[in-house]
Amino acid sequence: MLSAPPVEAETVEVAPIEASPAFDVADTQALVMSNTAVNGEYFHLTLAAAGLAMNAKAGQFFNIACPATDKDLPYLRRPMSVYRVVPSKGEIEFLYKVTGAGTRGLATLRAGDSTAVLGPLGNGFELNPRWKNIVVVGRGVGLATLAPLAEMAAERGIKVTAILSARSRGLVMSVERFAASGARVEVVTDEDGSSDPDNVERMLLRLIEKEGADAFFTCGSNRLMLLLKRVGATFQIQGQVAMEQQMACGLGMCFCCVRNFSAPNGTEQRRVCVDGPVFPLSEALSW
Amino acid sequence: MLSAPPVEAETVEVAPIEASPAFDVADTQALVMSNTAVNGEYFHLTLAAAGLAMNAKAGQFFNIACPATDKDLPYLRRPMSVYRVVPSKGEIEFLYKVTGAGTRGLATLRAGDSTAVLGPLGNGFELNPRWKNIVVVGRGVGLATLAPLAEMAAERGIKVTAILSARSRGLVMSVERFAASGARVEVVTDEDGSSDPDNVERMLLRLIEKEGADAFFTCGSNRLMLLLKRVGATFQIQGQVAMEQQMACGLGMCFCCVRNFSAPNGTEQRRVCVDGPVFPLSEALSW
Amino acid sequence: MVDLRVKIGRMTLRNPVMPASGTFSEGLARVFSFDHLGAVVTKTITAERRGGNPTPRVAEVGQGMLNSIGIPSKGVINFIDHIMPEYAACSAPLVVSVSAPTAEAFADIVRQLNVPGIAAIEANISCPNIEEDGKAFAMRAKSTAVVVDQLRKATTLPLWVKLTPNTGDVGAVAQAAQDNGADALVVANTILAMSIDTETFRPRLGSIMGGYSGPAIKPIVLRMVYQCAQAVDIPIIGCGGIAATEDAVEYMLAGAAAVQVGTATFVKPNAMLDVVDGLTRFCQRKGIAKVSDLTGAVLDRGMTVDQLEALP
Amino acid sequence: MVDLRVKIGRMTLRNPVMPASGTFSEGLARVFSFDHLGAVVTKTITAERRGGNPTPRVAEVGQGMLNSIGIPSKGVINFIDHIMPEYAACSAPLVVSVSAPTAEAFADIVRQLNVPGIAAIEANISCPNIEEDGKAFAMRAKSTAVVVDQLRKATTLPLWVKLTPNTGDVGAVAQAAQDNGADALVVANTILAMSIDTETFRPRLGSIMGGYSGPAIKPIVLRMVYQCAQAVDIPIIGCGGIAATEDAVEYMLAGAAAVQVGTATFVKPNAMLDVVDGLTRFCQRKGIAKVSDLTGAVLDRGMTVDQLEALP
Ligand SMILES: Cc1cc2nc3c(=O)[nH]c(=O)nc-3n(C[C@H](O)[C@H](O)[C@H](O)COP(=O)(O)OP(=O)(O)OC[C@H]3O[C@@H](n4cnc5c(N)ncnc54)[C@H](O)[C@@H]3O)c2cc1C
Ligand SMILES: Cc1cc2nc3c(=O)[nH]c(=O)nc-3n(C[C@H](O)[C@H](O)[C@H](O)COP(=O)(O)OP(=O)(O)OC[C@H]3O[C@@H](n4cnc5c(N)ncnc54)[C@H](O)[C@@H]3O)c2cc1C
Ligand SMILES: Cc1cc2nc3c(=O)[nH]c(=O)nc-3n(C[C@H](O)[C@H](O)[C@H](O)COP(=O)(O)O)c2cc1C
Ligand SMILES: Cc1cc2nc3c(=O)[nH]c(=O)nc-3n(C[C@H](O)[C@H](O)[C@H](O)COP(=O)(O)O)c2cc1C
Ligand code: FES
Ligand code: FES
Repeated sequence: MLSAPPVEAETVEVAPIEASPAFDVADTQALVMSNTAVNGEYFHLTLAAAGLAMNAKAGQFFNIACPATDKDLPYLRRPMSVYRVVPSKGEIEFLYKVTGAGTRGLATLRAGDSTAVLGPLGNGFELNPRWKNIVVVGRGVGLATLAPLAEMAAERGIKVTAILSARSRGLVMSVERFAASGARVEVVTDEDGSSDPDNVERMLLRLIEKEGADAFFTCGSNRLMLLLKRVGATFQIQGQVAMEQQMACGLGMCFCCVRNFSAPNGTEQRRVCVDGPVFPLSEALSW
Repeated sequence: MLSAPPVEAETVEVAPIEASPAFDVADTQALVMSNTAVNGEYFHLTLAAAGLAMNAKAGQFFNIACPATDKDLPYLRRPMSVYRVVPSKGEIEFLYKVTGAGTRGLATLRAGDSTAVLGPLGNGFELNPRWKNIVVVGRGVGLATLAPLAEMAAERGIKVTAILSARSRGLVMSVERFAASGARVEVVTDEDGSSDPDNVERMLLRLIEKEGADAFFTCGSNRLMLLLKRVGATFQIQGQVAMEQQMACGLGMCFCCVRNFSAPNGTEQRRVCVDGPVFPLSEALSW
Repeated sequence: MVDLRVKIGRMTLRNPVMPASGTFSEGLARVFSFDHLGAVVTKTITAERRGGNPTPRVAEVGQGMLNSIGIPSKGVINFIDHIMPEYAACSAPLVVSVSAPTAEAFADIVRQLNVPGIAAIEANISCPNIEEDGKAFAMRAKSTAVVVDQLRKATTLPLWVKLTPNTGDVGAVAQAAQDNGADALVVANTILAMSIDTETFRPRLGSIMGGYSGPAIKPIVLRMVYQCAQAVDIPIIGCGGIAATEDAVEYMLAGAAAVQVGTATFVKPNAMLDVVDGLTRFCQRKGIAKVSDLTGAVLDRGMTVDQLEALP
Repeated sequence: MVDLRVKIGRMTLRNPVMPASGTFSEGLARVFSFDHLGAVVTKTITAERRGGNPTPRVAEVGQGMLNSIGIPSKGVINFIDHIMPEYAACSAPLVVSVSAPTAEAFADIVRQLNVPGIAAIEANISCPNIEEDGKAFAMRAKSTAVVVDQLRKATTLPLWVKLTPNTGDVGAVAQAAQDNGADALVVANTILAMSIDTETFRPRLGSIMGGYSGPAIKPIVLRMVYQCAQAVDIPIIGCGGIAATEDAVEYMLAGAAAVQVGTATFVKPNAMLDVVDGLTRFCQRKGIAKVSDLTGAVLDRGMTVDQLEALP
């Protein structure tokens, strides 16, 4: 076992949303450029959405209207993390898993259709320019949220190690994309047992020992979040977690999306849509 | 003015629906073969619907499920008259006018889609084998209902004169089809004033004088129905009218579709879906 | 095999699926055989001949419809002489829905229906009580108690009492029905509603207001079934917006012993059969041997309705 | 130009469109300027700090949603010190929604809100009255009368009273509010409803039941607005399922002087602006000079609600 390293953790200042930043959220109809199946479960959606949408950054999300189908009449919009922004083309991409009424509807979109999107919403990931190494641990659809973070880090010269977890190799998303950004990628799966938290913990400890880690980032798994919280606390490595909660408005109006967080005096409810979806790992609680 | 002709009107026995004829109505998913715009307002829908649907005859209808669209979520089915049955291909055709939520939804159907249909429903037109000449007077979408009647009459060697009324020449439906069945076709329009009831009455009187008329058939216009009722009463020419009323079930269950009819003791409510939609002209009342 | 039988008081139904009153008639026999149903329920009949409401009697509203059919009826004699024989060959028990404007008239019609071939009476007490202020009997516990008491004395047939959702206190009404001898409750009738054509400025129903039914009302009536299940011990038959197997399951979980399918039959004439088949498949998949095990099986233990917050 | 102004008692609003309480907050200022609205209405506040309900707090059901937010509140002091200043620059009048568990506590909070910058009070009396049996004040005329009377004595601000649809007698409740000094009525809050997950058998809301809102409830609440308009003379603000111009027109025809848009804003954040613009276009097309001419303009003359048949 390693003992905690002597480096002192730095606090990242997550900028609070200003009271009423004028009209920085677009409510617009976006043209579908493509919408293709990535594997049996995931779809990749590209929308033309110039303007405000281009300001979107890793960890932020859009609230997307999902078409009605023969079987489903989704009523509320569905929050979807920004998977990629391509300013040169005025395009924004999403990666989603077909699960229920909304995503089944989304999957029927064809190039040339359009759908309503609201965003960018929420607070994205924050990177401290002084960081050298960060560790990104994600699972399932959480990888959609983390993928653009790897590129953001690369642009700022921060080295990324990505531990990508999934049920099976075939279902690990975005390996190439993480790799292309320069990240070192480790794939762990349920299939070969490598995704077991104990094993991931061993990997983390090795990493910390070898080159240190300035911050942890995670999304998509409660077990992995708890692991990172614990390891982070032990080694005083701060972190950020992107959380999910059922939403209606995405704008802080309805209070549907609250979760409990640890606060100086006990726990406190915060709205995932405006207070997050990215929260300090140390304050996030099990879900 | 003509006086009433001496011929005695024959009573057509419209066969009552048997109490529970076993399963003569199909509830089935039908494949769309084509669905094309006929002009600015009308669409022509062809469905593959072998089986019971092939028993459909002129004047009967189907209750058709209409797809949801971006803007409309039609809930109830929409009744549509049988426009043509092609037993050799197992196909059934409809002609409809795009008016509201349901027909806007129908208009989005593409070849290869499928939709649920229930039918054949209601009582169709009846032809007495002893008849020689009938006069068919229709307007607007009512022509969809009357077109197959002309062919049915031709098959039985009954001569048909069709007076087809519309706002303008461009909107008269099915002229060729009536003509191809051997019917003599007269087109009257609002545009040139020829559709005026007074003019149609003059045409009818001429017809009756020249070759007589054994029965009148009409659909689609209250004014024309009243005219035929009056002329028919004067000359003791019986007739049949296909009526419309808002429906829910189409099967006689909900009692939504009632209209008033004259009955031996005053007026009586009847269900358009099962007691009609074809009724004796003499019993039909203004709507 | 899954056991689909359910008990409603002393009756055992082949399965828990039946039509809702007024949304079913002999016409449906042209689509499928009624032998597949748990029971058949007639359109409400009255003692005398009645006309029904002006047209339009139907308006489509979202995922549902408004109707103002009223209760056109050819009277009880016509029913016994002409309608009942049509159901004679059907193996499903015949439940006859009745209505009347006073408690006494209710008792009268029920007495007339004391004939062989009728398996149960469904008292549609959602109709107005003309002796009080014209409000439906089932809007208040007191008027419910009076009419159910009279009905109970008038018949030995199983007595189902159909409640209205247009009340602020369905639990108390349910209890009044139970306390005065109802064998089962049907929850519920349509919700009073309205629609106006914004082009013509005219109400879309000939009688201005009408009853709202279909999928849109399901969450409201489901809540009432749950409330009634906590208030009474007699079986509850859930009715409101059921269109598919999951809807029937949802009602049973909330406390219903059986279900009635109404408006869905207009849109999908085979809806009832689909639910019967679907219940078998659902129970098989979930490893449930008897469909009746679903009744009241909602996992609400440890959860509480926050009295202070349930109503925003 | 179409005159969009409407009068609510002694207030004149720029146009008849405003948000429904709890479906609106400063966050929407990131999408459009509140200066376009007839008024702004806050989320309900209480005297004390409150937590709100367990999650999940939202469930999508058909064309609508269930919520069990409850009334989380940071208290009235926090509201005056921190929330009110955020609306200071906004030209639309600020309506503050309040709630309390007793009539006295209601009066108390209203007294504390007697500060400049508040244009009117909206009393959310759909919340439970803990002094009686926990039923919402607005479920009965008597408890409505008591609480409105106290509120009236406690403030000189315009007093809007928000009713609940979970009552069997909204007309009588409306009249009780008017008789005890309400300046306007808001009709109505959400409808109590429920949904169960048929896979997990668990209620889909953490607090089992919740409030149903959105397009699905429109025909029900519209009927209540029509009934209230016949029962009272004070202005009615319609609220329930309004998502587009035609919905607002429908409510005004039924008798509403103004409208509140709730859930639709979650689905279409610009819904309120669309309705404002749409009302101008609608009136232009119809040759209507003043939008207020729509109020109560339904063409129901000569039509009657058949008391005997309206409820099937
Ligand atoms: C900030 C945020 C970002 C997200 N990003 C992505 C993404 O990039 N890709 C992706 O596939 N999914 C993402 N999700 C989950 C997504 O919003 C959908 O909820 C989920 O895909 C299932 O929706 P559905 O309509 O198919 O399922 P349904 O079962 O029809 O959903 C019913 C309701 O539950 C909600 N719901 C269901 N699952 C979740 C969930 N995991 N989190 C929150 N609400 C849920 C839905 O939004 C909807 O309101 C994100 C959620 C949040 C909160
Ligand atoms: C027996 C019968 C046969 C019909 N045959 C045809 C046909 O062959 N071609 C055709 O175009 N139309 C036909 N109609 C009318 C058709 O059913 C539709 O109602 C009409 O096309 C408008 O529907 P919508 O959904 O587009 O309009 P909406 O305005 O959305 O309709 C709303 C409601 O009103 C009803 N409705 C509207 N117009 C009528 C109408 N004229 N008659 C009855 N109900 C109406 C609809 O069915 C629906 O329930 C027939 C009607 C009946 C009763
Ligand atoms: C057209 C129509 C007619 C109805 N007639 C009656 C009736 O005669 N008696 C009765 O008790 N309920 C009647 N109802 C109510 C239904 O039985 C049922 O309670 C209601 O529609 C809710 O169920 P659903 O949503 O499945 O339709 C009628 C409903 C409809 C739609
Ligand atoms: C998420 C949510 C929160 C709500 N909170 C409140 C509230 O705090 N106070 C209140 O009076 N009504 C509240 N309501 C009810 C709405 O103000 C409105 O009366 C109801 O939603 C019906 O309107 P709609 O169908 O347009 O949403 C809330 C509704 C929703 C959906
Ligand atoms: S989704 Fe509405 S407050 Fe977060
Ligand atoms: S449409 Fe149902 S009875 Fe005619």
